[in-house]
Amino acid sequence: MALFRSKKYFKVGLDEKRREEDVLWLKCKACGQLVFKKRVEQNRNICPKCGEYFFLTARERIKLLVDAGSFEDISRPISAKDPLRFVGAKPYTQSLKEAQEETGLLNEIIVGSATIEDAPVILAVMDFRFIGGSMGSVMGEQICHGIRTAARLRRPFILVSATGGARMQEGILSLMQMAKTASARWLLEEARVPFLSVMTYPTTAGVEASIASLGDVAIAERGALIGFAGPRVIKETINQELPADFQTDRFALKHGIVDQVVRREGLREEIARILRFFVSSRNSGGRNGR
Amino acid sequence: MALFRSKKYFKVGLDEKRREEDVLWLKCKACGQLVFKKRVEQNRNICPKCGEYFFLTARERIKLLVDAGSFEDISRPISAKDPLRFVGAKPYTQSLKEAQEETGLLNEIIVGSATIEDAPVILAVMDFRFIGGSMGSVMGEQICHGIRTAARLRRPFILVSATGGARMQEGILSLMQMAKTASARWLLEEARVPFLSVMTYPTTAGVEASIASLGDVAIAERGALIGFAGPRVIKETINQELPADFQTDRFALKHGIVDQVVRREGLREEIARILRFFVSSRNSGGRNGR
Amino acid sequence: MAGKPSASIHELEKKIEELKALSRVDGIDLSDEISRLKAKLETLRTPTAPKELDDWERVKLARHPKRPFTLDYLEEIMDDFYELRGDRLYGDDRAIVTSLARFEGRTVVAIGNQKGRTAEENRERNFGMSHPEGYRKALRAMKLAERFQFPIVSFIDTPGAYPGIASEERHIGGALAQNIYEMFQLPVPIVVAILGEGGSGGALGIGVGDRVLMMENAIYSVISPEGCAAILWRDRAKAPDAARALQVTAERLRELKVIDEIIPEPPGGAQSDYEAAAQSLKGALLRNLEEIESFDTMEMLQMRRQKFQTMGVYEELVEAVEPPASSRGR
Amino acid sequence: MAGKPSASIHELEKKIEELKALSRVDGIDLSDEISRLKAKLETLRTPTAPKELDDWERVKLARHPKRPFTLDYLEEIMDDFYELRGDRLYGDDRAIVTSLARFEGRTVVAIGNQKGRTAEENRERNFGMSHPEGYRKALRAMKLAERFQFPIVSFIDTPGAYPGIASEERHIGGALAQNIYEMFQLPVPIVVAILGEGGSGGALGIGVGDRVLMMENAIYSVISPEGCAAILWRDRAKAPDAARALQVTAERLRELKVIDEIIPEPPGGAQSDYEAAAQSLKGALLRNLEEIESFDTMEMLQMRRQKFQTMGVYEELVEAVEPPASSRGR
Ligand SMILES: [Zn+2]
Ligand SMILES: [Zn+2]
Repeated sequence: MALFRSKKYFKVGLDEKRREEDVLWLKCKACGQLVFKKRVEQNRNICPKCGEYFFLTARERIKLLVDAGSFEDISRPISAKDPLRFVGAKPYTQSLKEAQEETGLLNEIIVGSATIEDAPVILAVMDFRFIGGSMGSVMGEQICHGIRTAARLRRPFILVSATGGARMQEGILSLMQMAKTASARWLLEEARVPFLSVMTYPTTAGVEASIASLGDVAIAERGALIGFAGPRVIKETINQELPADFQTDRFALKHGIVDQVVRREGLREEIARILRFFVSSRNSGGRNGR
Repeated sequence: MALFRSKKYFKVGLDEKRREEDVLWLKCKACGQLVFKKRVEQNRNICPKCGEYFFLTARERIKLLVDAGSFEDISRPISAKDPLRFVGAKPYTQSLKEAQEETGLLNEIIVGSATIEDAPVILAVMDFRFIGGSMGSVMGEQICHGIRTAARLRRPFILVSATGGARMQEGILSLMQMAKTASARWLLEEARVPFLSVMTYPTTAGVEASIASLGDVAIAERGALIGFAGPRVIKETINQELPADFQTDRFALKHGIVDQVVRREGLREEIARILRFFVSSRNSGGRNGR
Repeated sequence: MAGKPSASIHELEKKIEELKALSRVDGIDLSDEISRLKAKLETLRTPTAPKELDDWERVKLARHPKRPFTLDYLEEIMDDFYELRGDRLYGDDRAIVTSLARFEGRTVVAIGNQKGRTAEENRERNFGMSHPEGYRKALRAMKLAERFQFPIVSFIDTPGAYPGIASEERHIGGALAQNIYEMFQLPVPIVVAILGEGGSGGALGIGVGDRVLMMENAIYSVISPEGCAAILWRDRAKAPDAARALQVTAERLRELKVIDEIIPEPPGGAQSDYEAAAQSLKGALLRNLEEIESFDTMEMLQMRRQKFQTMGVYEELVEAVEPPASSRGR
Repeated sequence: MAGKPSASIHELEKKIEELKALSRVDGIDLSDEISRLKAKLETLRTPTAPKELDDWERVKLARHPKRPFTLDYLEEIMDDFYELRGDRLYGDDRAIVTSLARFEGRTVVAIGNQKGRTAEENRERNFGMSHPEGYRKALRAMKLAERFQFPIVSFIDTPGAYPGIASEERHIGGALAQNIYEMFQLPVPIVVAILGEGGSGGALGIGVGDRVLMMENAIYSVISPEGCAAILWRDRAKAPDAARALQVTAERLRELKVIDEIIPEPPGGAQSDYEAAAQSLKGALLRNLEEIESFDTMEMLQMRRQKFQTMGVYEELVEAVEPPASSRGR
């Protein structure tokens, strides 16, 4: 659910109004400075002036992570339905259409095969722009498809989360995606295939409380927001201020939720390094010495 | 180790000097009143005036728990050696001899078979008088013997702890009894035989940090002291006062360490009730209705 | 039992039968008394006709503080039950109850969210909202069930997991994820029954089973109608609209194949007759449990996974070309 | 590396060799320089002669802050290691390190107590004394090892589990018991090495293995000599007497069959030459690991249990009449 659509949580995002193809300059919301768009893009969507991270789209994220030219989109050819004929402030079908037009994506998640520093992987990457990267029936099925593929091919599975949680416009069916994805996780365990969960800003609610928290290794991108209940809900419940580091990457590390916090610049190398512990050991019992 | 031999922790015990066979009256340390010894004994070693519990010897505890006439001592015929030729304030051999003379017991633990409300069980019961009920090689072996027997006969195993922890006079060998007893616990799991841990005053240190904390169900006798590090050690370390309920039965319940706190008067019935959930289900899949 | 209505439908029916018998045997004229009771019974039976309630009224009924809670049902249904407390890690969360229970000749592990009725009870039970230690206690009890091959029955009745600082510090998301995952691995039958309020991840955290049943007037939702309204309409007062949009009723969930069976409640709702509601629940539990017990363990686990694997609705854009999940290798 | 001696034995030896080579090749007279270094080497080698140290001096040496700690050894021994942090339940205890590591061509899970040297490090590492979350982190890492069939190497160097209120509140006794129990069930090789201080239950909580090795100058004890003295003599100053009475040295533990092997340290002790100490440890780890890897898993678990089942010394009062543990039924 799009709990994080308040201004506060978009502070690190780009000014949306100015973000059209023909715009050359962007205004960073963190430092307020105008930055040359191409420079930002070349800089992994990190502000060259202040170092703040901007959102990455799924495609940008994939480009950042995998070996150039190695990516193949293996997403299932499915798209969202409107099983509840849900009408909130606007109809779900309209939200979907707008999201598709805005992002150029069919769905909120892309599943693909690629190599990372030459190691073959299956990865599933969410796009927060698409209705808050929320998990409905499509994301549930795509994640399971990624898991099934990874288990079958015995390739590490990498999930990169950027999501506000369950997609409430699909009602109870979105809740059930938590169970669906968690049940598929067994296939990886059974096949002894590693599962690396990469949590970015934000990884919350229904996704955090299911598949994203079930990694063999979990890493947070610096600046990630990780938690179950949204800060607003908690503030309303307890009626007091939240700690400054609440649900931040540091909070997650301190409270034993993730193994490491990783800078965006080093993410690809870090993932490759982690995978080597699992991959090179496949032919184990080996004592090839130094 | 006899961490609890300070006056403070003997406050609920009987006045030792007066506790000889020919004494008719006892003075309760809790309420200070003189009470008729026979009445105390008939009252499960509970002060008839103030309700405070006095220590139970292993034999008294067994009498309290099992069906009259059902107990058979199956302890292994072994006794402590002095592998370290340990000399502290006095030689270990002397401590052993004194404990044997004081208690009339060969060791600090009795293992037996019995029935509790007609359910056959194997139980192992510690005697705190015997060098603080501390666990050396003998207790380790006796507990494992009880576990092996229970697993073989498929009878529930009940461990009643009253112990200050490991027996330091046996040095590292006493530490190894934690591993020895914990490794035997597997036999019960394998045979699907229930293990009920009954924690009394005190259940601490090496025993608490091994076999006593591995029960399928754990209950504390009212007034129990349950913990790993002794209060004195902790006070020295942190240099501040401990909470009033620290390591008490209520503390253990609140912090999820035991399933229930049970009054001494109801202990036998409670154990019988717990066992029925396990025993009657043996012939399961049964649907004998009401 | 606190909050139990003074005269339940079941009790009234029994009383009427007694009076009838008395008139027959002793020849006393009790027709006035009987008519009075019958009238009372009628009013008890008709004050609310659930089928005609709108969705928002259903939400309110599902949350009704006089509805029977987990412990009320356990007392009615189980021949004996013994509470298992504590997670052995951190604490004993009173908002979840876990127990050994005797159910129709077999031992089961019974777990459930537990709400309170009085202010004091709610302080203890935290309004049925658990911290991580509650879910970890439940997992401990379920692992005990695995060790002794006891079936598991799980009762859901919670607004959700507790949204608070302490919950997040102790990784509530991880606790829920772990439970959901582990419930797919437990090689014993699991029957889940949603008693009143099935609130989001906090419900699902003890909500994976071979069968998921639902009391007629219970609700089950991904988010509270109030929460949904606050996000989508930016106005909590739109909760009734959100309730309709979210489609949280038992009938609708049955159509969506998220639940397997609707358990009928006595006329007027479960709160009007605890015993009748409990008997209805008991029958459904027993029947489902016996069906699951007839399966081989591997088959049961396979079906449990398959059941949730097929949940969700989406559009296939091309003819299915993907090999089925069970096939291996390329 | 903080605290590493400026010139280690190994470095000196290398330097001498280099100078010798240089004199040979270039014909330069470096004999003065070489003699000077040789003298230095001699003093480095002889300041302490461990075999002749009394037990209390051994205790002090085992606790020496300049001795290599777990992370020092990991850096020397492992081709790469990646720290795994957090127990996924409560926190990340910095007094225990858990990691994935590459060890001679295989991935292992390496865990170990971690002390600090500076005041700041010790604040972070809590003097190597863990709370329950440290042991639970270790268990999580060991379960990961099980899932991927990685062998486990465990390094012990702790005064003990932390004796504090928070430890007790989170059931430190249960955490230790659980680890000890689980380590008997893990179907992967486990090699334990006691590096410095093996303190009581806090050491055993990561100390169950197929092989338990011990650095020459390490100690392993059921209670600290100070604690023992406080209880038995009511005087902590009697710690040296207690150390003698408790018999905590590697040689004695080998005789008592509590450890399998003593790992030689470089002359003067491990602190005088990190690299030599690490190579010595590495060789012993590798040899033992390879031996265990040659066993079938069931056999390995059986041997691991048997190993600890037979620990302890007691007197048989009559001829053994009990049937062996493996026989069943009566
Ligand atoms: Zn900027
Ligand atoms: Zn008294």
